[in-house]
Amino acid sequence: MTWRCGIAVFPGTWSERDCAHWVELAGGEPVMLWHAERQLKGADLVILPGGFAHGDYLRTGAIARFAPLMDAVRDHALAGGPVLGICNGFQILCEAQLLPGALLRNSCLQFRCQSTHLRVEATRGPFLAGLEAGRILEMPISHGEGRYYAPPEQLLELEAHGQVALRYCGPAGELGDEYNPNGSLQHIAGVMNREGNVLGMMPHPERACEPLLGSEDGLHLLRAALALVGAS
Amino acid sequence: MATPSPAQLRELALTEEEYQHAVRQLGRVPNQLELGMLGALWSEHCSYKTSRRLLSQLSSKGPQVVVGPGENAGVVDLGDGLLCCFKIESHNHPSAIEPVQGAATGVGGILRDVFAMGARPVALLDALRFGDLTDAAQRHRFAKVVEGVGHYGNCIGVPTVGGETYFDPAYQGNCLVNAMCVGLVTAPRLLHAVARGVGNPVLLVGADTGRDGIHGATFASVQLDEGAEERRPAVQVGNPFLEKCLMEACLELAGSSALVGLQDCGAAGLTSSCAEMARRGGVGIRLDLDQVARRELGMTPYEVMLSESQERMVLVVERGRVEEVRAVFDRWELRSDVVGEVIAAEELQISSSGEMVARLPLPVLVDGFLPRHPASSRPADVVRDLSAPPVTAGVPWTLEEAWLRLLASPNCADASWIYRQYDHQVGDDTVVLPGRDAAVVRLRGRRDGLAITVDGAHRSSLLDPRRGAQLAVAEAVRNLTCLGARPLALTNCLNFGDPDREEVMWQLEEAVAGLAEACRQLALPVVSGNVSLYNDLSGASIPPTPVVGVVGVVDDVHGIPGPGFVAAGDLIYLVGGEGAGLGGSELQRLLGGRVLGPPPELDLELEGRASEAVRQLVTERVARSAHDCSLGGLAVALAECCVEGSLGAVVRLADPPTPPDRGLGLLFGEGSGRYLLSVEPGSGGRMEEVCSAGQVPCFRVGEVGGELVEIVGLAQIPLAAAAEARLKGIAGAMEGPVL
Amino acid sequence: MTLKPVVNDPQGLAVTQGLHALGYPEVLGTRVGKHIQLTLTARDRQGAESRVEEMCRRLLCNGVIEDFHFQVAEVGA
Amino acid sequence: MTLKPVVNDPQGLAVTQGLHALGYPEVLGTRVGKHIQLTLTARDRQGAESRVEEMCRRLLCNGVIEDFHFQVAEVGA
Ligand SMILES: Nc1ncnc2c1ncn2[C@@H]1O[C@H](COP(=O)(O)OP(=O)(O)O)[C@@H](O)[C@H]1O
Ligand SMILES: [Mg+2]
Repeated sequence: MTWRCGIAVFPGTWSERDCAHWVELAGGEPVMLWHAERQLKGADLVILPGGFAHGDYLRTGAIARFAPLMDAVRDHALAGGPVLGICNGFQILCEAQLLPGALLRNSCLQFRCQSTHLRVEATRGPFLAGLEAGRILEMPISHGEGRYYAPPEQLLELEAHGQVALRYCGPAGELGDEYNPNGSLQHIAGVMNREGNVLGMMPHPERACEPLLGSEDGLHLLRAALALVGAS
Repeated sequence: MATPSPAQLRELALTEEEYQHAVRQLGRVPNQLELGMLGALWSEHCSYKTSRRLLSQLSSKGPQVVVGPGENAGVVDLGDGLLCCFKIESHNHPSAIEPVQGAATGVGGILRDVFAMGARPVALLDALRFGDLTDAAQRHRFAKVVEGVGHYGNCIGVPTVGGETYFDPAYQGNCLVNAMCVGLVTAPRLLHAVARGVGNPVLLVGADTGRDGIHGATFASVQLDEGAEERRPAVQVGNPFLEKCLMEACLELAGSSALVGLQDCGAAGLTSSCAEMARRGGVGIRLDLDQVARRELGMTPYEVMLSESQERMVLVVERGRVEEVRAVFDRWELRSDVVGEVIAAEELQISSSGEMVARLPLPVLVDGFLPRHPASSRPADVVRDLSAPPVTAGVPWTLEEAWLRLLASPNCADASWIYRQYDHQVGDDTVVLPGRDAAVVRLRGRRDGLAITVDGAHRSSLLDPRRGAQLAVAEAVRNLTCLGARPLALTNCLNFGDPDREEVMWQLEEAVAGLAEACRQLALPVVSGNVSLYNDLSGASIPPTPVVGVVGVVDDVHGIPGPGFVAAGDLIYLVGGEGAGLGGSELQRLLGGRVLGPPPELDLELEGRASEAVRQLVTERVARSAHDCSLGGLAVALAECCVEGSLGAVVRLADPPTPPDRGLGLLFGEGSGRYLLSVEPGSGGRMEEVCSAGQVPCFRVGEVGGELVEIVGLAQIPLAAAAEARLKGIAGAMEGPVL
Repeated sequence: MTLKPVVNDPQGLAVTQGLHALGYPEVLGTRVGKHIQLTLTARDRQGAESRVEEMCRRLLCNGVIEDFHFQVAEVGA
Repeated sequence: MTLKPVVNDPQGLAVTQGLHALGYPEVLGTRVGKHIQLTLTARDRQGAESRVEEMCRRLLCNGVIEDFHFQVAEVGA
């Protein structure tokens, strides 16, 4: 059996095709989910891909979170279904309050498209369960608004509950401002909800899914999730 | 209507003579709206009235060519039913006035040209020119243009995979912003910008029509002057989000038989898009302006017809199938309105509030302009400067100093400060990222891929514009060759000053002739292009700046070598022409002062043979690294190979330097046609065999290894110093806040 | 719409630095926010205020990072 | 800092559409601009006003597409 990965498409989304390619390489079946629809077409797992949904006008993800599809995504998430938000998808999940915090303009005030190293901080949840803590992954980022922010108390809580999933780091896993491309608090590149089934991350795993593209590390996240969905 | 005053005509960029010419052809006096439409379509920007005669020298013939110049973009065949569609275009004037939006809408415009052909855009490139980065205003402009280019491409989700940037005080007043787009389409989905079928409805889709950009075409056809600010509405704010939806909707329709023709609303808005579509189809169009959705109240027919509001497309649709077409736009939440229909009379008929407000025969509107032949002459000081020896005696630096200064020149340095602001990976197909001689975008489901580069003429064009244009073509071919790509076809953007100045007209004539020669010699058909004249500020013209974009094919996208050396002990070969040539070089630019001396020699035949041989060596993977020598000559290219590979090198050059020159020519001369290749020690034989079979000079000049970049007996610099100089060239200059 | 005081504002910092560089040392700090002008119909001022307040909370402003503040002015029938 | 009336405001359009979709049909239009809060020292109100005006013209506002408008308020010594 193949696993259905729903890929949300909002007007302005641009990495749905990249995500579909990635899903196929990982052995899943991609299903496009149009923002105006209200159901997930039997998807086991939902991906909110990168892009500029509704132009990202006003604030990133601010308008997209009201899409009819997001009601279905919310139900799926609250029922424990796996949801992965990548880049714009992460921003939408924060706006929809399915993840804590917000993503602000990069502190360098510029868009950044470059390769980054990420340190795996949490190994819970469908996407990271297959990985060891401290493992270094290489993946590109591509965003202008990826500076993770959460109010101080919330940040403490996130750390306490092991919700920080990924941090930007150097090639050997070391933390430092020179490796933090956007000024995120605590070098945070990805966070998850308390339960671990909803993960949001700024880097693009779907751009790291073939040796020809420079890295295959993005496949790990999806393979872990697909194994889980398949087992259940 | 009374005869318009000279001031009114000037406002429309029409001369008295052109006005009389219009009256004669129409057999009556045009009304104000008609005059505005004529002014826009007869502007240089739309009619090419000055350059058209010259452009006919450029050949678009070749078995690979599917569509040549004349449509929205050129098209070449990639085999197996896949076509590649591409074009370059300028947005210089708007970018000078509002850098972010000017650059952004330039990208938006070239994207529309490509998806108007039914092609999905897969790559963008930009060619940029600014004044010196030591000037705060230039830094600001540069930063803002980069932000604008990035903004549009990043939002719409098309990767910006390459470009070219050059800084010189000569561009202080007129920055240049050229954008190129490459798209892919399968043969049955290829669209044309044509109106056909009397009675077929004409639709306007996308953004509402506003008052912005009125007279943009005429604006691009006159000099920037102190009053330019007053024509402010000529600058528009783009909406990449809307364009993304427009693009998806148009691409969804591309396969449908309901769609007869598609054209973007570019310069001169509805007027030019309707006129050109109808003219191509040998029909006419009747428009009802009451059906045009407007952004503002109280717009006059004049404003509606000449608005250049962005993100609009015109469609001709099969009668009776409007609803299925509109359903697609509805789904993308885009406005679409039937605004007219195709008629048999070859006219553009405009009605508003039930009245016919303009009626112009298309042969007059589109082709009735007066061709211009401004006088040209070669300026005397160019003759003098050409024969002057390039300064070498006065170089105040040691060879090492000169070398490091060149590496840190923003023109040679690492450009990642620019392209890290561009999403260059979206689409998952960019397999050679920016930073190399050319970028490569793979073709899904195939082994081969597209290699793409843009290159322009530099200072030597001032001395010899013909040579300059040829050097630009040769450099583009070399850049593709380094990746093993076979060049397929070329697009060009001719950026020049005011053609009514005799020396500018001479430059234009020479450059086009040079371009034609080089393309013929290198078997490169010219499939599309754009001309940008009047790049002048306060009487100073920019240097002649032809920019070429070339698309090629690499047979296998796996294992393409880079410029960086791979392993210590590998042999380094210098392949191709002679060095020397400091005239108009980057070294000369660093010294300041006039551009002097003969520009680098160029042997187009040798250039072709060298390209063949190097391509073969790269394709066979005999070459483990390949890079061409361009700005800064051999020494800069060598240092780049070392820095990229994090390996030093020891190189010996045969010719002993003579005293005043001290080896400057040998190291930094910009002679054309040269490549630096490295091979495994055991492959030297194959290397020499291929070159001698191709009658291409090939010298084993050294070996990879060590911590130094050394040219024995002349100069050596530490690898780390070379790396640092290269890195800080642009990024260092741009430190600190730019708002 | 302004960023909450605890949220870092790099854009504000850059503006301050830019102003200093241009010769305005008297500028002590800058915060950059958004200004949104809505044109809407409403029966009366109170009605307008409560609707706008709601729009701000639901869409226009993200309470995690921003504060908002608005004024209603009549523009005639 | 607001966009000049003839200038296209894609952000404003998107916000209007967003508000309509959320059930605020009474919104006729939206324009999105910038709100900059400067803290500066000045001898008096007039001094502050002329300096701020200059800053707006020279740096803060792009006269090609934007208009500006400002208010000065004292915040105490
Ligand atoms: N404006 C730009 N946009 C994107 N990439 C750029 C730009 N300018 C330079 N680059 C990239 O930097 C690299 C070096 O450029 P350049 O020195 O012009 O190369 P070459 O000498 O081989 O033509 C290339 O990969 C080019 O694509
Ligand atoms: Mg090169």
